Amino acid sequence: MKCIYLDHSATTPVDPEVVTAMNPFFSMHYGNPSSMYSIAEISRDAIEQSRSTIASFINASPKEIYFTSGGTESDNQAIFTTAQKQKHKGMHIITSSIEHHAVLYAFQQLEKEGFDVTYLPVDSYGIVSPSSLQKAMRSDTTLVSIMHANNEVGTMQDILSLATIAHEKGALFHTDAVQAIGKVPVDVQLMNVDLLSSSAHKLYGPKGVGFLYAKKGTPFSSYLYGGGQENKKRPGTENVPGIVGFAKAIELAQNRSLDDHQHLQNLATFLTDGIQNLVSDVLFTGHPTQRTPGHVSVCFKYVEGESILLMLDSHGICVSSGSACTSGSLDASHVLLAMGIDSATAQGSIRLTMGRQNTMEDMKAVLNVLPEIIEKLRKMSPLC
Amino acid sequence: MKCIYLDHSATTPVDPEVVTAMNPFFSMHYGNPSSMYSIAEISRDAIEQSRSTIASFINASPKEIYFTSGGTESDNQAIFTTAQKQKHKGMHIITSSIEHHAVLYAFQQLEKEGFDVTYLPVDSYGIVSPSSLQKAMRSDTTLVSIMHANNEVGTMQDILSLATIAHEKGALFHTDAVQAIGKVPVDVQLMNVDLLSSSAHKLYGPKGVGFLYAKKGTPFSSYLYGGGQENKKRPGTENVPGIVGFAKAIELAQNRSLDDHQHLQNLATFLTDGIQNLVSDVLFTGHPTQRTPGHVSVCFKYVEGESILLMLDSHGICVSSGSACTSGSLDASHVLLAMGIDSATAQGSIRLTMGRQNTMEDMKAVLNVLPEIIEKLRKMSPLC
Amino acid sequence: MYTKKVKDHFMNPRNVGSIENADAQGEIGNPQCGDIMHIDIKVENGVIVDIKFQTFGCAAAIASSSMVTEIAKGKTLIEAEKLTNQMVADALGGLPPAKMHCSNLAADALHRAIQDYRRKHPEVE
Amino acid sequence: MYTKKVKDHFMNPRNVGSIENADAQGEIGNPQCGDIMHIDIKVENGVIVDIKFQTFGCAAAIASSSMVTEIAKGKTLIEAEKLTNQMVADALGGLPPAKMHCSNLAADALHRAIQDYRRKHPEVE
Ligand SMILES: Cc1ncc(COP(=O)(O)O)c(C=O)c1O
Ligand SMILES: Cc1ncc(COP(=O)(O)O)c(C=O)c1O
Repeated sequence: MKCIYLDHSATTPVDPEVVTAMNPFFSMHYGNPSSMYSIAEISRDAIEQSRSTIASFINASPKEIYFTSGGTESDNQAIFTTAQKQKHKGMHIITSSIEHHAVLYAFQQLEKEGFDVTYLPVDSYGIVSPSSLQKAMRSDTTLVSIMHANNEVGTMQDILSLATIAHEKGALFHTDAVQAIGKVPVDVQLMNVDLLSSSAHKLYGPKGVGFLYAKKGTPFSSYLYGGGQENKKRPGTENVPGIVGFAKAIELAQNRSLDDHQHLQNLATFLTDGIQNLVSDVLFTGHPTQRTPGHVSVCFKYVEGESILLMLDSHGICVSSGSACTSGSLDASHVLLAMGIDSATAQGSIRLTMGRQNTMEDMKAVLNVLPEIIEKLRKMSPLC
Repeated sequence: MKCIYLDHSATTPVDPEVVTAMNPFFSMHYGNPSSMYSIAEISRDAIEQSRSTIASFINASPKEIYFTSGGTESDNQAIFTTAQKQKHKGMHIITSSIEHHAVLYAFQQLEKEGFDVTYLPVDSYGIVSPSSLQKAMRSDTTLVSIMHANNEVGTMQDILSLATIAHEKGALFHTDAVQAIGKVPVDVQLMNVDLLSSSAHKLYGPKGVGFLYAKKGTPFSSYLYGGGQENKKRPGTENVPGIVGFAKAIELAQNRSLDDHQHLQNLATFLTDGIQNLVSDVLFTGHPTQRTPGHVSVCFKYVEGESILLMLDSHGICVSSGSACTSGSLDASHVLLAMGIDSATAQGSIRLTMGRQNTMEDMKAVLNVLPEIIEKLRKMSPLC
Repeated sequence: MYTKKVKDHFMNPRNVGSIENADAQGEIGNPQCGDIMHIDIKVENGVIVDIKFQTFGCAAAIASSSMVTEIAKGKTLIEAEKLTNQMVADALGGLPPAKMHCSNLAADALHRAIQDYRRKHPEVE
Repeated sequence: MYTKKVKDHFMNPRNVGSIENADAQGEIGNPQCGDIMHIDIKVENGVIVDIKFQTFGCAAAIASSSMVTEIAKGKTLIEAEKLTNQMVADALGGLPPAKMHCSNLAADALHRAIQDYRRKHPEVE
């Protein structure tokens, strides 16, 4: 059965050009970048070339890019090490209530360690209002971390305004841009951020590699202890093929960004309109316009997300669900709840995130089966 | 120029069979293992299959294997989280003075945080004597970490004796087996260890993936915060191709272990004898027999390691050096110094670590140029 | 993740719906956890002659509801009372650990329906 | 890592060795850091007419020793005294940052040789 993959926010297929770029670094240019002999220079140069490509894509300097094992590690390093390094300045740190667990649980851990944490609320679109940040800022606030684009509902924040408020009070600003990079322009200067996290596998790069941008002079440090790699900020033998693949993925994103953007918008609009017309009692979540392209998140009342997901899967359509059942926890998505959606409705959420390869035919295929799936499940539901 | 690679302890070329095993997981079976739809099951199954392969190789149960981003992370997680989790039991922890920086710097960091650390000495062969551990053990000792095989000099410890002593006093035992796995039999039951670290790129697997073995019931925890992957012990989207490649590398090691072992021994013996016969004033370091196969480490008096390394490189021969110059620090190797070697001699150290692909011809090529290189450098040396 | 049997009962659930003039009904679950199960039964001479369910929930919840109706149909109330959630899970070839607690409550819903019946018919043994 | 010039001076060092009946000599370095440089000079009429070095150390140490001898040869003592380690590094097309402090001491060794010469020949300007 043909598979229609509509879960690009979970992960993306690695672009064949990316695989081709990585390949020589497995068995041919395998030298350890820390070694002194000439063949290792090829690995070292490849890393530095990759660093430059990525830096210029986000308007940073190469020295401000540190490679990590992924988005989770980047988020953790940014948050834990800056909070610790600024402890003498203050113990108040701020985040939003819709962060990914890689940020949220880091803050909860710091809270356990004695930090005072403010979790900013969001409005019904998932927007953190600059005025709420303004009010939360204190003289002992050292770090603000607010995600650029939300993974569940696609809402994008006004990072420049938020970062500017943080800076006015002398706090650092970190943003988790894992869901933004490759989909929308990300310019660390225009956004005025100190730290930014990214993960390659969300933009057609390989799993297991990410980067942390840290502006020159930012007080952060290595989260792991060991060798002197990555300018002493991230020990461990570098994942050379992964880093090269990440840079290639960024290069492709750069070349295709305009086309991709328009294409994804078109797909999402078509799908949204179709669902709206064909199914009753639906609630589209996230901001109507301030959102990542190709991202449709919707709650179907009276039914539960996992059931929808699995029925779509039986038709070869891959989507994800924000329901409690799929997250491994028993509570409905903390993101949807923070947006004021009641938990029964939140249980019926489905996320469809489109990618480069998707076509209008794919959208039509979804619209072809989704209404009857919802009908079938609602017939089974005691809530109808 | 043909390259004779003799630095397999730094990293290894990825075996083409490993690349072949990884390939389908980039662009074809790319599903996020945490996703619910059927295509993600392929990724999930591949991880579990890999976990089983690796577990059975070291005589562990699959649930005791946790995938990480490499040896450094495995070491850090093992050390930091067990020390913290057992803080109520005691604050005394023990390691050796010849550990890799991924272990050594973790202990130094814990020392800064208030732990009492004993760094056990080694003898002139780099052996930690069980009796010195016995003497160092206290009622408040909670963790002992001693590496299985040393990366610089190849010396292997009697892990069973050391672990047994640690257990008698109720402490956990961790071993950094990054340099042992794939070269010598590693059986966690026979060795009686609680925690063990490994990194794929040291055994013809890919860079950027490792595992931590933690015996059932061992009080350790996640070092990173985020999603619930790896049984809640290691968050972040799994590096599926990396994990699959690691398992394939382990499988190959298993199939080839006897052949590899004999081959590497032969090469090392031939090279050692040759150097001994052709060059004066040399000091072979590490234990003569209790060492990893294919590992020759030697100090050439009156000359400095980086110079030897670069001159060998100009002949297409890749080796590494324990000299201060290559490590980025100014001090000679802490391993050689701990073994009682004076710092001038330690500066002249060279490590040649052979691999599967190497031949007797390669050894002859080294012996063909090494004596004249040493002679040339000694002619330049004010110490001669 | 799910066994073939779970998938079958999820995709083709047996005894979906409600019974007009049901003799008794039982409901369990809460929307927080994302599962609500409702069971209607029709009883004749102490035997469950008809049973139907409605479930809001994940595949495990739907499949275990379907399975419990299939097992209970034709059973005496006394036999049906002995059914446990674990037996339902076993009949499905097992459920993922995360689903055992929250989504595997169909037997409890059935017991509530039987309780309801006994309350209304205290004369039945 | 190293420039072409460094590699050239390392692989083909100029003026290696010692001078019999040298007029003066200078040495700098320590075995801890792994670099020791020794320079012999022969001086005629205030001009360095011959210069040789011996160095225990890495490629940067050897190359900067070689380079300093090449620059100093034929220079007056006064000119040679103005040579700095930085100038030697520049003449080599630069050195890696890690090597600037420890391995780039050849000009200092030369200065010590000149000092030694001046001590022995206080009459020379
Ligand atoms: C917003 C966000 N942050 C962080 C992460 C973590 O990235 P990774 O799984 O690559 O560690 C993800 C994806 O899982 C994400 O969507
Ligand atoms: C003994 C030892 N431990 C730990 C490591 C760290 O492994 P990695 O570089 O894969 O993080 C290495 C290799 O660099 C090693 O040789």
